[in-house]
Amino acid sequence: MIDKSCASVEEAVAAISDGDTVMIGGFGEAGSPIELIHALIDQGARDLVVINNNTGNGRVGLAALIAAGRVRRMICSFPRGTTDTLFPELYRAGKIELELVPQGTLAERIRAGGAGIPAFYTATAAGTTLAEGKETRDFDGRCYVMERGLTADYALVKAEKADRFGNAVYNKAARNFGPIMCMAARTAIIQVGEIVADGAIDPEHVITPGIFVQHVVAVDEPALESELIAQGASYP
Amino acid sequence: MIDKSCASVEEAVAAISDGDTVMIGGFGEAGSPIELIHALIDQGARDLVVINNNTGNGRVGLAALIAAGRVRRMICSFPRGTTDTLFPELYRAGKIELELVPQGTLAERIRAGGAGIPAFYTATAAGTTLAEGKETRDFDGRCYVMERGLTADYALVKAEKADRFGNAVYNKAARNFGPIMCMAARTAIIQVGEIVADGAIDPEHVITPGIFVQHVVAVDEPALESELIAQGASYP
Amino acid sequence: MSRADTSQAATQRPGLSRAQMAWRAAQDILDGAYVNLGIGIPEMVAAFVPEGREVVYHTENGVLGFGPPPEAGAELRELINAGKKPISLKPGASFFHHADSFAMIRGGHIDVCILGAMQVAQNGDLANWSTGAEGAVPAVGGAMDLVAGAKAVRVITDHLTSKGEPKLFERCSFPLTGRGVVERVYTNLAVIDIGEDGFVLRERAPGISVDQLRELTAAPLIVAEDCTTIVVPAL
Amino acid sequence: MSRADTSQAATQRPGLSRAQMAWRAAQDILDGAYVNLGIGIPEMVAAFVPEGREVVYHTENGVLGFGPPPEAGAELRELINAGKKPISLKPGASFFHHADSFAMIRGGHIDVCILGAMQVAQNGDLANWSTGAEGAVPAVGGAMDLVAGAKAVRVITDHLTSKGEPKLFERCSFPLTGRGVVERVYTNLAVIDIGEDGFVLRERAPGISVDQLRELTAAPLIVAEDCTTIVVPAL
Repeated sequence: MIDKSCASVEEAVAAISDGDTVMIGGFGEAGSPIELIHALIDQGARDLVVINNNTGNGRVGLAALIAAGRVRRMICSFPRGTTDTLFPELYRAGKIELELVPQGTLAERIRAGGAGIPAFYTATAAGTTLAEGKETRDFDGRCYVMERGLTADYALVKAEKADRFGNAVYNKAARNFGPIMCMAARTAIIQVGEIVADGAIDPEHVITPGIFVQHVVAVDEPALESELIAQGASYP
Repeated sequence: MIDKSCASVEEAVAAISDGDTVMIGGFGEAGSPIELIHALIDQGARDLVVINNNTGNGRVGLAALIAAGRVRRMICSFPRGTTDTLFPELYRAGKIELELVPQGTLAERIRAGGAGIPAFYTATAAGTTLAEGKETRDFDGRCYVMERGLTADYALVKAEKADRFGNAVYNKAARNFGPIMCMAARTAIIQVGEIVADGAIDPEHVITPGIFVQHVVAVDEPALESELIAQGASYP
Repeated sequence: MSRADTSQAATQRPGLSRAQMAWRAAQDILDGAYVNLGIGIPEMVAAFVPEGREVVYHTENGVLGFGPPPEAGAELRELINAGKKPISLKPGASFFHHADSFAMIRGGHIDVCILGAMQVAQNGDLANWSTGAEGAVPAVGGAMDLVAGAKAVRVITDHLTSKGEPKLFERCSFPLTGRGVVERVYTNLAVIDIGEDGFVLRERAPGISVDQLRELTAAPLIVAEDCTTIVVPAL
Repeated sequence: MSRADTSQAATQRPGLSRAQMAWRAAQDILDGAYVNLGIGIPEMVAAFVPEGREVVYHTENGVLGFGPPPEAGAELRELINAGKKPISLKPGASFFHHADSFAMIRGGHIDVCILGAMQVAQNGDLANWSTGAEGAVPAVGGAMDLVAGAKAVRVITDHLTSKGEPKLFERCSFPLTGRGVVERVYTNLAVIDIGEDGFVLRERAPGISVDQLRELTAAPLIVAEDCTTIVVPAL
């Protein structure tokens, strides 16, 4: 019988290795898989390449992973929080690498990676410094930049509910990068508020089909990044 | 107020012009927008480029459009019905052009067109006759074929329900090409069993967001291709 | 920026207040348009779209059909916009993932995108993501996608920087967000189109002369034959 | 092809019946696998997967987790497979659009794809979509996507054509579906892997000798050290 559920977040992230590429879902605190990230901090893997739209906030979740020195390289579109100086300081000190990617190109590169597309062309960033060093090409008189698909060893994603097959649904704008990161990672791990019974998710409503998911772990009462930050929390 | 609904299929297809490219949804009879196609036959536009996975069945729907001599060129993956000889005869007689595209490449080209991607690479068809004349390129030691995005002037799609904004949901495997064709056409026309009130479709369950839809028309009791064929029906 | 900031700053600036700039931009949004509004003054545009026009707002993080911020206490942490601020839902809303969201942008499905600017050039080049300063940590977000993909890219910006320097140039000196993308600029002093031959002055703020605008614009200004004075309500 | 055709043909062929070929292929499908089965004999595989293994079936037109055809009268016109035949749903099913469906294929998410073949070459080349005959109307469907994308591509085919010609060659003469894609071939006479150096005979059908297989195979046959006789139930 197929059962992708794990007993704990610790078990779910146990096999992540030094040097792995890890996609982490979420946009702001919506969809941020804080418990999985904290389990990854505890687990100890380092030298990670992390793909997320941002670089986290406060000293919890992704920001805590970065603060713990576990991230060698960030691939993101906006490496700044509203008030946060963590990433800029590490970056200026040469302690972390940055690959800056326009947000839509980042999303499409992840989707391409998941869909077996090694490269595609986009008009985004054509004629800008972010296209420097990249191939460009004209199609029908317009200049496009060639961008490569992105894949990952792992994806850490937060969804609302999933079944034992890994079929998942999300909550509003917390959907964001989750579905495409599950597609693009060899091992996609989703934390969900509830693992539901067979048939509880209507096949018409499935957002991430289970084929894209390898592990599901229930986190009944996930922490909220903004609340942790308001409390001055710092992980570990 | 936004209201994309049309009073009739005739009104919905009225602006389709000679020479237009028309994507037609459906895979087998599931999702085939028969009433829209029949309205297009009545409307009279000719010299059309039609994009569909197949070439229809019997003498109704897409097969009837082809039989009526309205299609200059088919872009499809499988131009044969089980028993049908219509397309092969026209093709051998030089009366219709064919661009044969592997099914997944066809789907991805449509999706790319809708997503503003002018071209992408795929391993599908590499080293086969269907890649002849196409650019190929190695990425990480594997050969890929460059394929172009497909757009269209119109898409004719059958969905289950839609609201006045064009937000649509589908019925099971009738979803097939509908969502991506709506993305790729400048004017997407969907026939639905029912136009529902605001709020009747949960924002989490929307499959085709209304931004991709220009016209919605209610066809309460859509004909079933297989029943029409069993009846020996022929359109017009 | 909060409304408090806005009105405070507005009192120190000539011409239109920030709310008036947003109001003016809102008049150009047509019924049924799909619109993406950038963070800052552009966000204020939604409040000023004329009655009777129904507009569907898109936010990059995956929501179509959102409405104004909910009342205090009714915010949902999973219902935010690209600026990570709480939003509400209007009838006809939908959620989708990030690749689909940017397919809407890149694929030309967004009718109008309104953004802020650091610099705009007379050929429509836009710089609004980086000053290119040594040691700055670059951050771009979705700006390059929006300007490359939206059918119409419009800019709302003060005519001058806070130091009194021009923001409209023959060429941008800051790193570009996109080339030749801007079609119209709303400033506190003018409404300026990007025409074939450069900046075209369409409307002047009340009390602002063409000569003043020429002085405050670091590029030639073509005065449209039908150039008028902007008529705005007190805001 | 209908089951009636299958059993009729089976009585005229040496070695395994078509159902036995499908049975043999089914033994190699692991618990939890995501599997795409081609039209014809491959479709029969699902019926023979050993008890206790849960397999999720994918069909190109946008369904994951489907089951056998429903009883007569319970068919739904919107619930069909890529062969346009009625299917049922199993727990954990989902629907998705065509681009997502082929993203599953092209992106390497399908563990096993089982297809028919016209010709297979010793380097794993597969020809199963066209004889390349003059005047034939080409039709490819999803075959090229499947062989390029699935993690493991396996073939079920009669060892010989209906005219008694070989189907396993040094090189395919028909237009290819994909290059170097096949990993294993199940025929009525043998189970043959594509190894580094060509065809490797793993299993022979009962009563079929290596010499007979060499005669009926138009390419060298390496006999695996542990080559055994296929043990199949009567089917």
